[in-house]
Amino acid sequence: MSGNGVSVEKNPPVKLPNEPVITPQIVAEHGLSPEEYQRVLAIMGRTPTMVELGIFSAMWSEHCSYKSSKVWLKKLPTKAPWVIQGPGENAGVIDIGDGQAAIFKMESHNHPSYIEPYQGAATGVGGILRDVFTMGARPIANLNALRFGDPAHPKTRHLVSGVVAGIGGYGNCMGIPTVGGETNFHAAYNGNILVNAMTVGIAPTDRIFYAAAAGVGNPLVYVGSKTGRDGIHGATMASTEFSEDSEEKRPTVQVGDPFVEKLLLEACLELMATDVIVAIQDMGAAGLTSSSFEMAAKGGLGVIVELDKVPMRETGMNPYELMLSESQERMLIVLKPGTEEQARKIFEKWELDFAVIGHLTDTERMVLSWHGDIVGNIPIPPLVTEAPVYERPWTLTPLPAVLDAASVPVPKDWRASLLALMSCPDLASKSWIWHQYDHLIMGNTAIRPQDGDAALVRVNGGHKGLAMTSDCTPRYVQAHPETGGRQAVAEAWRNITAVGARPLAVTDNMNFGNPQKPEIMGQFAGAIMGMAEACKVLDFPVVSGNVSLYNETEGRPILPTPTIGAVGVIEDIAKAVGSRLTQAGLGIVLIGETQGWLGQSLYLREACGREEGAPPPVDLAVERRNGDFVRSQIALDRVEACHDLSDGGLLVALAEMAIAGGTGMEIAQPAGNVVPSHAFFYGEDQGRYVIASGSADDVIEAAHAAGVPAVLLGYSGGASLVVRDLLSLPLSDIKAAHEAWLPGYMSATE
Amino acid sequence: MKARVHVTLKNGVLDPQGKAIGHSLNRLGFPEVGDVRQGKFIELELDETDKAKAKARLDEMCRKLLANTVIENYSIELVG
Amino acid sequence: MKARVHVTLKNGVLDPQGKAIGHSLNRLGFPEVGDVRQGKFIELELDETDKAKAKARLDEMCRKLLANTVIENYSIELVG
Amino acid sequence: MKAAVLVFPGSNREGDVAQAIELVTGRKPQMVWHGDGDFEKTDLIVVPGGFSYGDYLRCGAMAALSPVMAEVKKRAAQGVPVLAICNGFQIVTEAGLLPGTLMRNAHLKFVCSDVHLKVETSQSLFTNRYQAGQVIRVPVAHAEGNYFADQDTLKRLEDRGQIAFRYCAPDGTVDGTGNPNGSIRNIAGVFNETKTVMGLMPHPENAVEPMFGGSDGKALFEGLVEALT
Ligand SMILES: Nc1ncnc2c1ncn2[C@@H]1O[C@H](COP(=O)(O)OP(=O)(O)O)[C@@H](O)[C@H]1O
Ligand SMILES: [Mg+2]
Repeated sequence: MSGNGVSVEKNPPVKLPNEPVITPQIVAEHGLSPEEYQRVLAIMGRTPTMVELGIFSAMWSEHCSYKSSKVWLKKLPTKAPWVIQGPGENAGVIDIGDGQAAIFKMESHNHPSYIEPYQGAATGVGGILRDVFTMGARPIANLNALRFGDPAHPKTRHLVSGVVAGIGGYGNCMGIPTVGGETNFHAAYNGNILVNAMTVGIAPTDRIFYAAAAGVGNPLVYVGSKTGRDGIHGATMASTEFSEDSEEKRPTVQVGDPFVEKLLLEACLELMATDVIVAIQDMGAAGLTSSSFEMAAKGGLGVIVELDKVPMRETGMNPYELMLSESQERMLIVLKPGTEEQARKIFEKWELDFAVIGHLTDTERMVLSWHGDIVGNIPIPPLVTEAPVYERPWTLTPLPAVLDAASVPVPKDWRASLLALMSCPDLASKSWIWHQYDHLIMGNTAIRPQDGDAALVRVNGGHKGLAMTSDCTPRYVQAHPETGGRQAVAEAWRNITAVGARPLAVTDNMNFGNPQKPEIMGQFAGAIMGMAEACKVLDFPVVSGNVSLYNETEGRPILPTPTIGAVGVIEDIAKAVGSRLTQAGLGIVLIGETQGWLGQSLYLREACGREEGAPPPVDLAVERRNGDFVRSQIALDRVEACHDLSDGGLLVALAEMAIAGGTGMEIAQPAGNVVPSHAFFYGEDQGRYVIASGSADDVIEAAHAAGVPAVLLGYSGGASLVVRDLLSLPLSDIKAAHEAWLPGYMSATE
Repeated sequence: MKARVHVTLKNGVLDPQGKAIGHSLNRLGFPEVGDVRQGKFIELELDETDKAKAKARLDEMCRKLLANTVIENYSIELVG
Repeated sequence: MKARVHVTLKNGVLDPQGKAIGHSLNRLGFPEVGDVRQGKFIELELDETDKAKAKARLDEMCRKLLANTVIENYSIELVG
Repeated sequence: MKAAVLVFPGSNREGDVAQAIELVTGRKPQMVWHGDGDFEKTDLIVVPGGFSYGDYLRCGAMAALSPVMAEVKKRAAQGVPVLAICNGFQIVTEAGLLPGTLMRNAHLKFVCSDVHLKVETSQSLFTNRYQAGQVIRVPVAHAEGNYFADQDTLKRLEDRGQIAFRYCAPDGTVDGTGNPNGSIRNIAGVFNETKTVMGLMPHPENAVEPMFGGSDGKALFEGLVEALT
């Protein structure tokens, strides 16, 4: 091979034996439109080979190119003084002080999880972990946001059981605690479940690794597992004519090997502690194609990949399969020249494959060789600059009419209504799920699932803690995407605040239907507008994210679900509070204004069987003012427990606090409050918190001084939840209803 | 009647367990061991005397529960 | 040469997986299923042509690693 | 007290136990790689939790055959104390240092949860800071913690006082309610005959700080320090 690829550049690629003629059908099966194929021809100046076509197809897929979403994603605020790296790298990076950075991202594995729930979810976790440790971070926590179909749908139980086992199976083996998440059920997800996984890691700010390649001649190194025929997508047919072994002509599901990933993590971190890495990139979607391509493109360089040097798991693999395989647990590294042996020793110690598979060139071309022949030769810059970008037509969802609380029936039986809400699929305890996740490993979990609005994890070797959460209320987004987008960000910010931490930044996972439909594109646009506004007002930049489109089956789309993952910091973890009510005699104080918003509420859906009205509006200035106030009171040690109000409203939040801490309370709607009681207790007005305080008077006085609505509802104590004139329920009954639904559902048949 | 069911990974599907076993055997002084694949072996007692019927039922059990047909193959054997 | 090894739990040793499978099958509408036992099925490629030698080596592999002879039995089959 | 913590490919709670030991002794333990059959002499050997070799084939089976375990067996025979936690417990039973075996949890799921343990005896290096009958709260995190041994072995274990901990209800009642995995006779931890080797499924190392899971596990490490320094 020539050293810099200049001579090979002119050589037309060699056709492989059995290489099919590219027909319009083959182009279509690669997901390229006729216009997109014309662009390919223009860039190449000739007909591409199969492997070249496969590369265009992968790089220009929605997944890799963000062609439908790009124009909108640009509207999200991504900067703040504490942002070290915003979107565009493997994960976002923020400064958390003391020379430390938090590195985090969320990613979907929706479709694979529907096809094969265990492996789909497991490899989703594996993928997001790699995104984070590629940048030099040791992962310290995982979260997962799950949406399943109607519990009554015949597939739901099987999907829940497989997805949860898969997430646990991978994260537990890796030794990363899974500390939080959310789980919803709705018929709109019957044919398209959502599995969004998030990882948070920590790295020294001066040792963060990026993907941009540098240094002509530097070796390109492949490490990790061998490459097999996993997940070679729409490309199935291509392999049909192409592969030698007819047995292999079926789509394969990616199988994860968390044991190898654990070794890969340790080996990479060991390598990163030396001084030999120029650039590093994990092989995720579109495997070797996107990783090598992105490294070269970001560095403005070219690359030669000698495909026959790639470690292979199966015999008879061809260049097409090697470039497009999505085998898991692999990484691509550009090393400093002459450090190959030093690096090799580390990977051999961890019993991982290590192979030099090429080098960087100055040609800005990707040249693929196969046993000495050139089989692919693509110019890199036009593939990036000429990539299709669509401004798809969009129509915004109009704001539905506001629902008058008077039109919503008052519960006939308050006890029954509360028990029904506490045991409905969306609100029932998810302990059946998180008990299958090791949430304690590493010994740093200060707030566990269900013990607070955000999980709280100590940063090793200090007093600092990171708070993390994931949130979205899809029914609000469906009703009015702008409001829903705003609300998802606000709730994440509120959840971080409720444990006493300072919200810092966001990662998002935009899950939507078919963007070629204007109403779906409108949902996307609306959600982004709402999110952008909320992020701006709350100083809560987006530093990473992921888009998953086409989540629809037979024309039925999912609820638009822009999942927000968020991270915040608390300097002294001992000051943090959870939501468990464990002491009698505390004042129960409601912070924020209650108008009694029942539109799109869970009360309306679960107790009245109606999904209608406008979702609760989010006043971001109020949100910020109320949250800053709550955080200040926590910092003053005036708060024993704090819970934000969200799904189910006030009464549900109070019940959750009481059963989690085993302490009851006696409360009442404040005298003179004219909101109808069902709207007061079940309304889902935003920007609200409940706090339990030993100095409630001081809190209320401070609130009024700050212009924050605050009112004393009653006091903690006893073993029942008592609401004057309305209900008295033993905590044991509430707890039983709350805890029983999911295990009962999962152990039933049919 | 007794039945024996073998559940094995389809060709081409990664078998992390088999790989680790092969590796371990090599290290333990068995260099002659090449590829290793691990599968499941399930023995069932059936209260059924009709072979054809038993087979059909077992087939259903495999598809419903015993095998994950996205990544696994299965084979059924009736004994006695 | 190819070898197939079956590893099964000894009689009297608790088999939580087998029990759970049996239970699930009963609930899924297969009342005819009685006792279920789950074992392992391991296929190995061997670079060895002498059958007797291969068998002896496999026996050693089973005792050393593939089976825990305190609780498991094993059987070895050579194919082709 | 000088301690060594073994590290296998796939171990993942070695850092947790090292942190706990450092908290109690003020001194970092020595970390010993699985291939190292000749590590420095120590007062205590810890076989930590995790998924050695991915828990493939049988939990602990591959790790039990490593060079370091051959050395551990030798030293254990000479009386060097061995603390084996979770995957470590699985490894030492596979290695024959403790009787019985750890099967798949009866409900077949991984379980991470606080459990209550009844301390069966205070007459050991590991439990001297506890009282017999005392109830402590520590977490478990495993998919294969269902202890099983044949009737003869169980009888021998019980007759000789080789049961270290049993799962129980918060009030100390030993019945099925507190048992997270189906373990026979609610056994959570056992000793060898000389009580110099202890294996247990729960994680005392994750219960050494009040803010992070409680501190009932700390006394186990303090007791070891007292006995071994
Ligand atoms: N899939 C999951 N994985 C881990 N924890 C979960 C999951 N689903 C729910 N949880 C936990 O259950 C608790 C309740 O969830 P949720 O009702 O969504 O909380 P909130 O409304 O306060 O944001 C939280 O602590 C959350 O972290
Ligand atoms: Mg909340």
